[in-house]
Amino acid sequence: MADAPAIELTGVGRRYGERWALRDATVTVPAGATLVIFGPNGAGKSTLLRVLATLLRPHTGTASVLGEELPRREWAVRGKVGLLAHDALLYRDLSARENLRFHARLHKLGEERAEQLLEATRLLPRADDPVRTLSRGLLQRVAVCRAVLHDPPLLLLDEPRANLDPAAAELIEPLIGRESGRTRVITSHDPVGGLAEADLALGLRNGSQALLGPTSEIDTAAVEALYR
Amino acid sequence: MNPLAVLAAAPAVPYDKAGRYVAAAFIVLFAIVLIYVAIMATKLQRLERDLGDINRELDRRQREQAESADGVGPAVGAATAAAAQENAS
Amino acid sequence: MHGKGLRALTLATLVALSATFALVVFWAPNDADQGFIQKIFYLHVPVAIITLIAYVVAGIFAWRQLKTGSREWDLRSYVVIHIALIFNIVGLLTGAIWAKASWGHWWVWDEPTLVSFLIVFLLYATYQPLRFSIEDPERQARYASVFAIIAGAFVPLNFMAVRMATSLVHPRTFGTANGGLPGEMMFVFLVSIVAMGLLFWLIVKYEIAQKTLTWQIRALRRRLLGDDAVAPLGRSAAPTIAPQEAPAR
Amino acid sequence: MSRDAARRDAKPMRPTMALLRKDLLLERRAPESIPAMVLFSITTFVLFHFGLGRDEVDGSLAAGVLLVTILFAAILGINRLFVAEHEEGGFDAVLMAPIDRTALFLAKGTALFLFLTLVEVVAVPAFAILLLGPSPWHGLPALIVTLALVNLALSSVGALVAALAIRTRSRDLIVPIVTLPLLVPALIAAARACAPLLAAHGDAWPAAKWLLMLGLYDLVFGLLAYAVFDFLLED
Repeated sequence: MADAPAIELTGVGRRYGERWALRDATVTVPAGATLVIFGPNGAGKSTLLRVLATLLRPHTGTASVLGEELPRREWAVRGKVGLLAHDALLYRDLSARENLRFHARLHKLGEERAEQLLEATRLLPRADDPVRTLSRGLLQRVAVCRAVLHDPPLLLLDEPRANLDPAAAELIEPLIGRESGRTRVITSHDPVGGLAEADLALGLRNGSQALLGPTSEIDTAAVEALYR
Repeated sequence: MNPLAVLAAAPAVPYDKAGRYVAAAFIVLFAIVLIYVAIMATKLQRLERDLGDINRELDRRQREQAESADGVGPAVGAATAAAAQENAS
Repeated sequence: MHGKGLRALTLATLVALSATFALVVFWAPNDADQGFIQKIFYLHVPVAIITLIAYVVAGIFAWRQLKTGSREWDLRSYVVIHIALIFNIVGLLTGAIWAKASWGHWWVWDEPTLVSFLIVFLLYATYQPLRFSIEDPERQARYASVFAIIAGAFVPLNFMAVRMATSLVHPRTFGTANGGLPGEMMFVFLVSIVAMGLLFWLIVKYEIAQKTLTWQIRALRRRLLGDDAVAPLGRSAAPTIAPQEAPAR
Repeated sequence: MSRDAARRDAKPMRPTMALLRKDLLLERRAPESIPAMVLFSITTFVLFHFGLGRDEVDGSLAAGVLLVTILFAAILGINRLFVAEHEEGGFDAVLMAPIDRTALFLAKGTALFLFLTLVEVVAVPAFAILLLGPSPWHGLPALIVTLALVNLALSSVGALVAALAIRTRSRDLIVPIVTLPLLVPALIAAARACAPLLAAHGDAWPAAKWLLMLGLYDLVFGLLAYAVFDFLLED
């Protein structure tokens, strides 16, 4: 199974009413590799992430994530995917610790894992304050902890470094960076940083695939063209 | 026989209060069916209009195609003729 | 496709409705207690029965929709509920007329059928607003199906509860102590049920045929004139995309 | 196949408890639903006093006032039931967890049941003091049983409608207009059951048929809601 691709999409499409949010996405991501998705707002980046996260069912094509076919075996994928979305996906009136413990219980994990992550991201001093009192940067750190809590082999990151100062970004690097050893799918608006971080790049425009290839063969001008 | 005579001869329709109520009940049904038919008619009209649009558009395209075919037609014919000659020689 | 058999069905409905009308007016005997007024019964009760059956059938269609994910079933469920609502209104109006004629009031609370009908109507009247408040057609279909299933189960339960709570003081023509319906009345009643059933089925078929046609023409326009030439669909309570476009699961 | 088996074996109890604990913790940390429902109930009793122009009510009038008030108060709770999930995007995080999704239904239903019970612990005595003429003591055990059955009906229908309405555009409109007619059979049975309990010389127990009717309602809608709940969550 180690050699099997982590993500295999063939002609995946998703429609909202008559409008196609995503059309004919065909990508293969090997296990352990990083895919970066570029595209203007509304190009289908989030839709693609949500399909991979089993939150949306594809309307066309076949999708397989971590060797399991979607949507037929989506329950087998759940619990193996970590999603860091725009929203923190945290309960604002609970503290960071309570939030993480709650998710640990949902994933049938012990509470040590939550403590360990709080410590690694230096959140312990604020761990018992309601997350609504945290700054955007701190909140993002808690969100990262939540996303990697169950040590998922596949990470879906929606602009993970927004709102983070360089020090904080460095702090979470071992969790969501390349050295975490996870397969990663990242959305980004930053051509230089995005290309540097990934092995594969996918460009979306109006829901269609406009660019695909190894990052070594793609220059930033091609990515910038997507936004024009 | 005159159909009105049948109605007049019908013993079952009393022209009193009761008759009016029963008539009212049936009129409710028929009125609602009629309203439905009227709504359906307007929907059909819209369908007809849309179909007409599509037909006109198709006509226009066919005409355009025919016109462009008139312009290109002889040239194509000449080309094939030339090719045939080439083959023959 | 959906127009197949429409002519035969229309003719059958016409014949059955005329037969019902003629039988009710000229042939059915006057009721001993209520006299001529009782003839509203041949209209009111069949409409009521068809409405109830339709609501339950819509629930079953909705269940099929959830199981298969096919928008075709959503369309059927939607149209059946839509028409059943109209029949429901007919039932309420004729019931009110009957109440006024028999007991002197436009509304009586101790007539369980009428009261249940009002409650069921109030519930199903929320079906369209519910659909209208959901934009994504797939989600709209699923949520509407969940509603239709719950409401379909609600109908018989509600009847039971209202029936239990009502003291039966008014004469009930159907299955009362004085021994059911005389044969002639029963015959007219059955003919009327058939007629109302045919009418219901016919309208449902018309409606489905019309909706499918609209979709096909819309799809044709999109293909011919391009996506931009066709105004985007606004929010709609009705199912909005052609079933053949629906995703296969 | 082993995973299929594992999925079938997955008990919804553990995640249900986790979700329920989280909901109770949230309500304790930022009390919203329960205080609002209690205040609403007591205000409504005051309104009934002036609206009816009576100092005391008993029998079926008392049953009606009490149950309709509880029903309306429940609407407030139903409206709030999934708000925490909806506003924080917590829905997604829960949906991505390897849990049986009906656990969400069970947890929300249980939470609503507990909220309603707590509200009634305050609202029913308040009703007895403010409005009720006869002494409530003789019918109290039966009243508790009836209210428990009512709460069950409210929480199963409420959890379903709350999930249905939360992702529509006008949830605060959809919740009452869908829930209220759905609850009519339960209200009929409960009001008939409570009427003698709140009457001056009424029976200490209602006729069994009303409790049976309530029980049947709970059973049918509980099972149905449980069966169709999943379809509200998959997109």
